[in-house]
Amino acid sequence: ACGGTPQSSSGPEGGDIKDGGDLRVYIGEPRHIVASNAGESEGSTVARALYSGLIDYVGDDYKIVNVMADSIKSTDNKVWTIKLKGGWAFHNGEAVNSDAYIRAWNAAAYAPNAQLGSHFFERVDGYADLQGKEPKAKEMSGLKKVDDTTFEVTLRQPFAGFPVMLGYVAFMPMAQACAADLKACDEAPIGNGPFKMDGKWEHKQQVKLVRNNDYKGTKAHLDRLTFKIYDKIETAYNDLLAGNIDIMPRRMPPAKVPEARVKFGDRLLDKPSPSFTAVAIPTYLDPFKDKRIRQAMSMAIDRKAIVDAVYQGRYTPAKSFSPPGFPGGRDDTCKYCQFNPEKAKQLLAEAGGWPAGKKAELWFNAGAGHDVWMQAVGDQLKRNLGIDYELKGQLQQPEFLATADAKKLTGPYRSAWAPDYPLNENYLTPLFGTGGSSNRTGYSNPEFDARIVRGDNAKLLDEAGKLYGEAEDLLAEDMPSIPLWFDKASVAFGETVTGVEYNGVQGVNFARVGFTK
Amino acid sequence: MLPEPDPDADLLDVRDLRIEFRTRDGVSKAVNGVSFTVQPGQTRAILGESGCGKSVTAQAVMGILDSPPAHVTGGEVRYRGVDVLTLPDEERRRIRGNHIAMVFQDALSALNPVFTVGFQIGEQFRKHLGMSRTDARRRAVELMDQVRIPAARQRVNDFPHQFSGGMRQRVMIAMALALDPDVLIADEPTTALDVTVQAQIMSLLGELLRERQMGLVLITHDMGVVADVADHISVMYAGRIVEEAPVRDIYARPAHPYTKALLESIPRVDVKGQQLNVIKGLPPSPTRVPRGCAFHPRCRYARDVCRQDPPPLYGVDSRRTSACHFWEEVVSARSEGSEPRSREQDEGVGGE
Amino acid sequence: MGRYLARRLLQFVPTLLGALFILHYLMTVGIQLNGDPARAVFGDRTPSQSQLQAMQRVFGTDDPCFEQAGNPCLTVFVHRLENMAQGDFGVDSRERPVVTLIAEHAPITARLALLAILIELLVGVTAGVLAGLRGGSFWDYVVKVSTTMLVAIPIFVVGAVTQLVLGVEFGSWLKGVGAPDLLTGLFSIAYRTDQPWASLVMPAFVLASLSLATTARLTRTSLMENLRGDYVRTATAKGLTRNRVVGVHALRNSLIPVITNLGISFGNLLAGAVVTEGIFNIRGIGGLVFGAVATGEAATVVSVVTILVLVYLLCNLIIDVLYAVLDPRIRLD
Amino acid sequence: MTEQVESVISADRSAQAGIERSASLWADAWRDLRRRPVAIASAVVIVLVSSMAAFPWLWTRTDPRDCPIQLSKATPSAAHIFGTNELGCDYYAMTIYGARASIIVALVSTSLVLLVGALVGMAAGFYGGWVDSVLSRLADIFFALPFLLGALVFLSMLRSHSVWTIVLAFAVLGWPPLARIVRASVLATKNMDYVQAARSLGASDRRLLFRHILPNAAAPAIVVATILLGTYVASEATLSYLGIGLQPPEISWGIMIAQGQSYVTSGYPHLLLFPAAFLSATVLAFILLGDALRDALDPKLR
Amino acid sequence: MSDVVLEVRDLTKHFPLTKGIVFKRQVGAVRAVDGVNLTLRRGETLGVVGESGCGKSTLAKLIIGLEKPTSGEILVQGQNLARMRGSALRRARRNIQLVMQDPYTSLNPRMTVGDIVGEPFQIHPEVAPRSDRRRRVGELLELVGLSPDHINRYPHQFSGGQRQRIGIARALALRPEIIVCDEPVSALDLSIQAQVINLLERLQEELGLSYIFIAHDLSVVRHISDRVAVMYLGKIIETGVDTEIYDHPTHPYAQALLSAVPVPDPTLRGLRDQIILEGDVPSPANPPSGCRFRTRCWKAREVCVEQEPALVEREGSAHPSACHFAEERDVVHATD
Ligand SMILES: Nc1ncnc2c1ncn2[C@@H]1O[C@H](COP(=O)(O)OP(=O)(O)OP(=O)(O)O)[C@@H](O)[C@H]1O
Ligand SMILES: Nc1ncnc2c1ncn2[C@@H]1O[C@H](COP(=O)(O)OP(=O)(O)OP(=O)(O)O)[C@@H](O)[C@H]1O
Ligand SMILES: [Mg+2]
Ligand SMILES: [Mg+2]
Repeated sequence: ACGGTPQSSSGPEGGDIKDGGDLRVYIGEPRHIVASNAGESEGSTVARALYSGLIDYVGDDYKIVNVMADSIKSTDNKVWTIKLKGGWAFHNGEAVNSDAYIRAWNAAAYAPNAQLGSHFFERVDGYADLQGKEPKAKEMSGLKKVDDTTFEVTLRQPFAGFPVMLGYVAFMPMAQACAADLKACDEAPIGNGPFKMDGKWEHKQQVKLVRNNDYKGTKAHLDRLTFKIYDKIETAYNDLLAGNIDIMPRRMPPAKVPEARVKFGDRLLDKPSPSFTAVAIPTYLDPFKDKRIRQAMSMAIDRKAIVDAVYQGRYTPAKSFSPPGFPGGRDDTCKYCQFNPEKAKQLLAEAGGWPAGKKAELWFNAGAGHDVWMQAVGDQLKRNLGIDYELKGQLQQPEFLATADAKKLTGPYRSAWAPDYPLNENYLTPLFGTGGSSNRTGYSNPEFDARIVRGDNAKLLDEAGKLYGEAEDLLAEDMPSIPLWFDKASVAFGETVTGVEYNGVQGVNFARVGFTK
Repeated sequence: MLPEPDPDADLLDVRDLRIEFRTRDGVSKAVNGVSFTVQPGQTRAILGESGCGKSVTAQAVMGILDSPPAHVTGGEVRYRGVDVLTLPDEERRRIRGNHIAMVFQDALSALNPVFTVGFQIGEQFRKHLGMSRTDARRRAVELMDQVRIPAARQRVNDFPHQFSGGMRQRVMIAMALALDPDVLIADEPTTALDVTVQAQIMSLLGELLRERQMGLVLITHDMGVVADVADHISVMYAGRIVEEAPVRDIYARPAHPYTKALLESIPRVDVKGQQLNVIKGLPPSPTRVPRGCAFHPRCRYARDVCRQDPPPLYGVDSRRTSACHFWEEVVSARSEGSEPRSREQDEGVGGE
Repeated sequence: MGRYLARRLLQFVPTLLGALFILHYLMTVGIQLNGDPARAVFGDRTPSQSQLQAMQRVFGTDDPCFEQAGNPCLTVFVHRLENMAQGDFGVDSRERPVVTLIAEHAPITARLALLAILIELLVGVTAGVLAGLRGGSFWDYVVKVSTTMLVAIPIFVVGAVTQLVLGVEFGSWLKGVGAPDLLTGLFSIAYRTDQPWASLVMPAFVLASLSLATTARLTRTSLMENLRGDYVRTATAKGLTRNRVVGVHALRNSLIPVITNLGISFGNLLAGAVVTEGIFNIRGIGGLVFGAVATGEAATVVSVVTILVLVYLLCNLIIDVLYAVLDPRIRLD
Repeated sequence: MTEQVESVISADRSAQAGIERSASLWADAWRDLRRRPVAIASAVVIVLVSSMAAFPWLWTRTDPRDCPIQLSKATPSAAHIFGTNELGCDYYAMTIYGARASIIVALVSTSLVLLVGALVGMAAGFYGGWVDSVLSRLADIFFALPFLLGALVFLSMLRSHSVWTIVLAFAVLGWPPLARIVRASVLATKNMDYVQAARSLGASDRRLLFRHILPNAAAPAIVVATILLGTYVASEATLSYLGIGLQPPEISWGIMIAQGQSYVTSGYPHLLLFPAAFLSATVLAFILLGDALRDALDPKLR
Repeated sequence: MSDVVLEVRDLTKHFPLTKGIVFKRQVGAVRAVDGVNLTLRRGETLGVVGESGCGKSTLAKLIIGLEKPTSGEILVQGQNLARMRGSALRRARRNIQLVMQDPYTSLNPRMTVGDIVGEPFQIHPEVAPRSDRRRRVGELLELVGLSPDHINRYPHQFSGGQRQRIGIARALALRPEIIVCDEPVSALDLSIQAQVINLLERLQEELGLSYIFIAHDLSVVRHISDRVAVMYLGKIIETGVDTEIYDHPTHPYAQALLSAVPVPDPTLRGLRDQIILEGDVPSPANPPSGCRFRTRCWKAREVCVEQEPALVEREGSAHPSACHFAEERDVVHATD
């Protein structure tokens, strides 16, 4: 296939990479590694090495590059025709054809399979029929095979961003042998990627992969790729120090970063990650109904100071609702994200001040370490606006989410979002669209919704991104949520490792990693 | 094994033994000059009340005092002429069990509860003589037969708690006799037993002694037992031997007021109606032994000199001694009913 | 003996049922109060009704009783008991049979616990003997203070520090000088499958540190007591060497309370395993339960802890029997 | 006869010394404790720490929750003698204020455990029969749940984790060992002659239990309780570490240790050292005091 | 017979031996006390002797109500103690008190002497007003020959004899008529033993007490008792006034027991008729049929296996003796 010029490779150029070797990679125990179910970070790290999808996102700007797709086209953003490259095969020899994709997507969407990737297919026509305890259908009406290498996808509504979604693991193809027994397949997925399973997933110990020598794309340098599973990231870090693993491909223990900077030097990559943290505001509640209050609160928070103190300065203070560098994302949307205590006080005064004696209740889910930065946020409000606060961090995740779903949180709450595909729209519609799947702030602005629809119908992807950005401008004024920062991923690796490329959606591309000669 | 034993010397000769306990609360002088000798085939009884230092003396002779807190501060313990106190630990250990053996008062606690009696008896054969396990066991059965434990062969693998008190004491005796020692020290071997069993044990001991010509040091506070078996008697009070004599002399004409008072305070099974004479007060605590004669606060013969000078051992006749300034007065007094019965109650200070 | 065993085994039944019910009840109330763990799988994204239902089926929280706070969900409990009686211990949220999970996780924890108990005995008893031979001496104080410090310092700190110093620093150095595998295994940071025993030694030490204090103190006091015992004096009077007197006669008796205490410390070990296994990346029961508690997988928690309870009861039974073997005065009827 | 007078006088003298002494076991134990340097040192530590717990403002005027974030992770200096934590809160003030949670967890859990354990143990040991069977089985159930795992499950059930819920969890899970110990000592004590003597005088069960059996069965319980107390303080920290115990903005040594330990190698060892030192000193003090108390309560050792 | 203060009729105490897993079945019983009859008159001392384990302590506990009898009656001034409960029992208890064998374990080590001796007043507050108690305790201590100044001391600060006095003071506190002494001097030294015996005798004279005096030391019993009962395996096998038992024993066991007592007189060595018994006392859980002593008795014949001898006066015994072949034999004195 192809592949753009890697923008973030480190170490010596391709010529210095030796073929062979066993790369030992840190991950946490995945929930699942079969692509349709590999929803979270650990699972998708493994799945991405096992599978090749229609497209890849390459580089820090997430450029879309075809992998298995020959073309993805639509005239109306509603009916999409996908042509595949021929000759690809699964690790078990089955051909990867239109059926393999249709099979995969139906299986993922089918509710009784309880696959984490299911919701990606919500936009496909007929998805609803596969839901419920006893679904009406097993196949989505929107998927139509044209020939062995061509199939058609019909969406319920036009969506310009659809091709962008296709690089996500949920859209990977599925072999027949896998569909026959999804559970068994989860133990040893049959992929079509540069690496294939070597034996079964050894739970909580490792997942062993070997190079797929029959791979049609760029073959991997490594002979073997071993994901070593750790319970505690600190242990993995110690093992990295001791040379027992070769790379930590995504995260580091936060407290160790300063130390790691010194120890690893340029073998520690600090890469922007699209994960986004904000304090969302229940706009349906007094006194938060007044947007000036929301604006004042936002301006009272010194994001940089918090990031410096809590995250050793690594995260990027947010000045927008979707990350810069992300397709459609910008750097300067949010004028109220400036730290300006004077202006904040003024805005608060204009809004009639903070109700006397009332404490701002700050909500977050328990046991996940959010207390520290939440407290810092509260401290800022107290210092700069005189708003006393109370931390409400008792709810465990399930109930916190349920309470939020039910709009019963009584104050600003932690909101974190990681995009499913690289398009700014993914930060907007679900969180702020009227009836958005994760809209808990109660924010509803018809103009916002209209601007989103305009974007959905755009002819070109870039144009769509711009149109979505216009919707984002409304958020920057209304401030239903206070953006705080975008995460950074940290990739650290050993002295002999080279060819490490990372981007926030795809992670490290292991096919390109190798050892120095 | 022993450095040049002297065949003509006494079998066991303890001279002026002194022992003190150094504890946090001060120094307690438990034994203040004890001397006695034992000849083969002879029984030496050491009589005295609780706490007077009998067991400590016996343990010092055996060399099994816990040190600290106990320290032997003076004296000699000569076994066949060799002063064992000055021997190195290793040689001292070889004497134990082999030449001098000991029977303890409370057989239940003196036997290790978690090992079979066969193991405990046979242990010495294995450790001292290097016998095999089976040989040791065979010898243990023989010994148990000798001390008349019925069905010894079946019971050799039983544990101490499965035996009755009298049998346990026989096991103790078997253990002590295992290596055929020359001296046997029996520290109150029958105090914990019923009289019928006591009679069994004492007659058994007597037989064994005669057979083997051992020297026996019998420690007891029972004047009755002593009258039955001892040849010589040493009476102890507050860490000292206060009187020493052949058995008949002591009972007939005690030469120390303490011995005399003791004899008068024993109720007798064969006589009814005699008055029990009380020794007023309490034995002194070894941390605060009175100056002069230790017995003087309780003594009816006490004079000024008793409070000043500790009495030396006066020779009463060629075979007996007494540590009393006024022994002549004591000997000449009639033993019974000569003094008015003391109605005096004890007002003394309690123990520590 | 047979009767005794039968009686003890019968006593297991109410204990097990009780423990089972308490666990079930706690988990049920937890779900009722803290929300359905199935919801958490979807994170910030609100799942559709049918997605949630599908997940609830996996978690076994699809009974309506889980929505009524305080309802003990007895039918669910009875159902679980029936299944258990038939050897079906349910599945975890990934639909893997709990039995398989246990089979995967238990052996390593068993090895870890065994090593820890051995270390506890070896180190604890040695320390206790050192202290007990000379009460009030320098060693006595060293043992007392050091074992108490181990009680006072949380196990995760002990674990982290051990890992850092012995694993990262010393272990790397060993590797640098090309030490043999066994040695690097002994000082490895994380559990290594190729060194299934050696790489557990360090974690076992950390694990044992929890109960070391008790073992050492128990040994010390009972040895001091026994050394004063008459039978020790008898043994000395028999002319045995000091080593034999202490090592055979006094020590054996002193170990009796120590052995009894092992039964109690076994529970400690399992609990400490949660932390130790995490730090040393050991795929064991502790981590399994912890993970299951965190994600609210009732079936896993109830089954695994039930098995732990059973193992614990069996261990105590074995210890009781051992106790009777060590101390013939105890009769088991 | 003079010597007799003398001995009577000396008896009187020591008797007078006796009169001055008060008659209660506890008063005597108190007098004895005052003579042990280790006990005094331990007591001083405990009093100091308790005063921190009760009146933290006596120790510091700084509000531990007033955190200028710019001062994040300052190392110890004149202005902040223990440095600051990651949010810039004064670490000394936090250490002082953190005593409260740890002390409450330690003391209240241990007291509850002692109370429940003693009551159950006494009932089981004294009454025997079915009472014993039921209580012993009940103790078995809670005993068999591994302590920390049990606490995990228990706490994961509760909505909020305050000091009190942790105390509750520890108490619920912690009483069985004490009940066993107390039961065993009661069984040993109940047939002692002096209990029989009191019974023959017509003493009620309550009197037998509380006047005769309990004081004599208390010693092993006290020793175990002090060790438990140390375990609880450490367990509170472990729970925080596992993310299921106390959580900020609550301040406790446990939280501070759990959070501070990750910074040890990052150049901020003070974040671990100060709370760990305070915690260890406190636990050590309790254990040593427990030992001393046991000895003091035993008149024979005086 | 108004001067009978205590009468024991057919008293038995069987400790059940049980077996079973869930339901306990009784498979046997330790017949600790098996049909004992006693009477005690005012001001009299009844000695009970016997070997270890023959049931002496159990008898004592039964009499003062510490154990419930399996059957039989204990009449204290006509009232059956065995059937009383509640406050009636408490009141009856004031009349009959116990002095225990071991002065080292019978005093609570954590109570002061004042508390120990004062405890009866706390349990029976009606006996002495609160204000009066301290004085009464002082008087009691003086009565038993201890200094009232020692009121704040702990038991371990006293010698064995002094402790025994404390135990006696406690027993005297409620002014009982009967005191059961369970081996009160066995643990004491000779010189101290004499002090305690003298004290007991003095108190009897002064207060008109009646004693049941249990001991295994036959010489002490002889010294203090007016009448003596000899026990073997839960039964009384011979009883009579002291001279009858000591100078004219008729039961072989009583003879063996007496012959075994050492006499502190070396001139008698070898002159006394010593009987060395073979074997041990049989288990009270499984006593021999017929006469219980027959397994160790040199006179045993067929009839002893089949028929249990009654405790009656019979040919060869002028006082009650439970031997088919009762016959006098002097084992105490020298036989020349
Ligand atoms: N370990 C010790 N520490 C301090 N003092 C001791 C120790 N052992 C014995 N003593 C003291 O030594 C003295 C003599 O004790 P010993 O045991 O020899 O008495 P005894 O004559 O054998 O008495 P009994 O008849 O009671 O056995 C006692 O006063 C005792 O207090
Ligand atoms: N609570 C009990 N349960 C079972 N058996 C008992 C109990 N108390 C006593 N016995 C048994 O009853 C018998 C008589 O015991 P008791 O204590 O009355 O003997 P004793 O004559 O006082 O002996 P000693 O002289 O040793 O004190 C013994 O065999 C004893 O084992
Ligand atoms: Mg002695
Ligand atoms: Mg008795």
